[in-house]
Amino acid sequence: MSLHLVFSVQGFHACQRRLHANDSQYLLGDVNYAWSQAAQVAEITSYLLAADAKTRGISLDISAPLTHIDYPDLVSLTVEHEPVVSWNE
Amino acid sequence: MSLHLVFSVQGFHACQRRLHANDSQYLLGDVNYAWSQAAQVAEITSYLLAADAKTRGISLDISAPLTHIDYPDLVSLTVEHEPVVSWNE
Amino acid sequence: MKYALAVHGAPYATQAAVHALSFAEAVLDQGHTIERIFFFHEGVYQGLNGQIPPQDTFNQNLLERWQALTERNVELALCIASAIKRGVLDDAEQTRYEQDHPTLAPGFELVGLGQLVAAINSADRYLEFPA
Amino acid sequence: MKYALAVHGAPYATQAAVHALSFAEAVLDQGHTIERIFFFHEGVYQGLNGQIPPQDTFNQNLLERWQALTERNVELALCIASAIKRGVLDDAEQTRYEQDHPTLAPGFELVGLGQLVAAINSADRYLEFPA
Amino acid sequence: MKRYLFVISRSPYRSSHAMEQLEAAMVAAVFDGQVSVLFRDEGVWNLQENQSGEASQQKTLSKVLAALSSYEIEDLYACHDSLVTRQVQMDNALTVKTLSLAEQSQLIAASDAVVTGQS
Amino acid sequence: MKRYLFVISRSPYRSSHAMEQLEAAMVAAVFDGQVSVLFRDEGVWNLQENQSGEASQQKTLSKVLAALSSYEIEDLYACHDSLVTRQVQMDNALTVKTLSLAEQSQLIAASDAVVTGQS
Repeated sequence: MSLHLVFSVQGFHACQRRLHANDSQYLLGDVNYAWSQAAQVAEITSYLLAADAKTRGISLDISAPLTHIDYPDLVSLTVEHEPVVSWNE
Repeated sequence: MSLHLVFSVQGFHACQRRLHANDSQYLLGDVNYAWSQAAQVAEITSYLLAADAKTRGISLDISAPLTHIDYPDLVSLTVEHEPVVSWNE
Repeated sequence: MKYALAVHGAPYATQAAVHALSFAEAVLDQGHTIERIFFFHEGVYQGLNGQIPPQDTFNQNLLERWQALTERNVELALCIASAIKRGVLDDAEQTRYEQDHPTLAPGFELVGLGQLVAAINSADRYLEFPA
Repeated sequence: MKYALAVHGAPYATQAAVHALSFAEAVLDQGHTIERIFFFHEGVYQGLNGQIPPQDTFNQNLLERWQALTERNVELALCIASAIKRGVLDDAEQTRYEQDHPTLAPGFELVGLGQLVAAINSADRYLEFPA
Repeated sequence: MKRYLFVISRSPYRSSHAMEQLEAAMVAAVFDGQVSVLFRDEGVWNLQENQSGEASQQKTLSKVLAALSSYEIEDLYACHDSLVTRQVQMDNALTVKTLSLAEQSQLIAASDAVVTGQS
Repeated sequence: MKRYLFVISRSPYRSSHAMEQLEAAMVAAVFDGQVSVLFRDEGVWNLQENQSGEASQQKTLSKVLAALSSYEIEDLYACHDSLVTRQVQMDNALTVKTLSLAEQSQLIAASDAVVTGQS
């Protein structure tokens, strides 16, 4: 199963269209802005870099299939997934 | 009257929405790709950098309100217009 | 007419250098003047010394083309704040911050943002080359 | 596990450095290893010597954080083709091309693209930090 | 003196674009220029409430914006359409006038120099 | 050896992204890797016919692509949807297989390492 690292709003849209069932995605930087307006894919587990969300003043509803995590958790995710794919249009 | 220098596809879209009647626009680089798919604004005179279109293999219908020009012509345009505004999202 | 230009893009990341150089050369060829080209944001990498043009791309030597403009009375000015945080240092900044070597190419200089404003103020036209 | 990382963004233009450094430190803290961090495209500007961190942004010294990784057995490798066309030169390239000064920061080295492939091949995981 | 329009079209923390633009705007104001700042497209995220630059070891952009009035930069504008599309919650410490697309065209046309600072 | 997927998502002549990606792909192939290249989004413009890099003093990307087979890189893929949206006229000297979005998901999942080369 792949882990997708998503770095930009446009990268987010490019990634969403090419997700595989049971993939996971990790949203960094400005993608915090994109999440709240996006249609959510049920089977995809999504994680958000907590520091980047806080920096930007974005408080997202984490009752959605979305978890705030930090770098050590990201390391664990990369252990569990292969390949790790970056998206940054 | 303003002259708009448009450098990117996204910049093109941002610019189109904020054009003033009688403005002119000059399209460089990748905007050659965007022109053919864009709705054209009748009152706006549009120019295209010939070298950039040729590089990319784009042959556009210049019967549309569009003229291929080179750098010396761009200099003349900047003499005739103020301000000159750049768009590059 | 008197022009002020600004360049915001790095070499190879964008076409900013090619567009700005070609435009600047055409401006001068037509008898206009360019007081200053101001390099801002990533544009300061245009003034990094030691850029070796790839031999396969028609020997496109951007640095030499910039430097040739100084012989036509164009000042090549890097925003000092943008430059030093990215590592583009002249002799004075190298000494001040006790760094190993200066990294600014000959023909360029580091100036304050006030020089951007001054150039725009005294020019008839201001143009930016972001990409 | 064994990691190979790549960094593609320049300092200040993107958050590539901050994301990659924080991840790399977390990887090492958890007992994994990083054989090599490969700097490609605009990422080579991370290894430019003489970057002076702005005093107002919490003294965020990116260069020192990169260099600290070398003490934890991480190799900092710049793509030589990407680097020399942009003006990031080690002693050997400075001499070869008869330039004024080397511009590569201590702790970094210039290597061929083969070293990117070799690192990916021998690693369990490959991650890229574009921005 | 000239009428300057500084355009901020990039989000705050990803790159130093917005911060470097504001530095330029402050210098233009110090030089007695008549300075306006327009936030549009992704740039409207600079106006979002509850920013905390410290979480990423950066300056908080909205605080820098709130200090612009001490540089005699009073004319802050934001694209209404960009704000609505993105559902930005504007920081109420900021005094920003929202403009329609047509009003932005007029603002541009009324300027002597437009500084976008994009790379 | 590993299965490499090189993704090209940027247009050719604006930046050196595509060219530098192809250089990396050729090196991976020389090292006996199993190399696939996927063009998607703005990257599909690399496949456009009648390119002429010389007009901008650059290498012609489509010619570099046509030479990839001599590096034993045979698996060139393009996103069908990206091609259609942009009405790209593909250079017929190129042998490129078009993929649906779902097929691209599978291609990614079947790779050991995905190199995007974006900055």
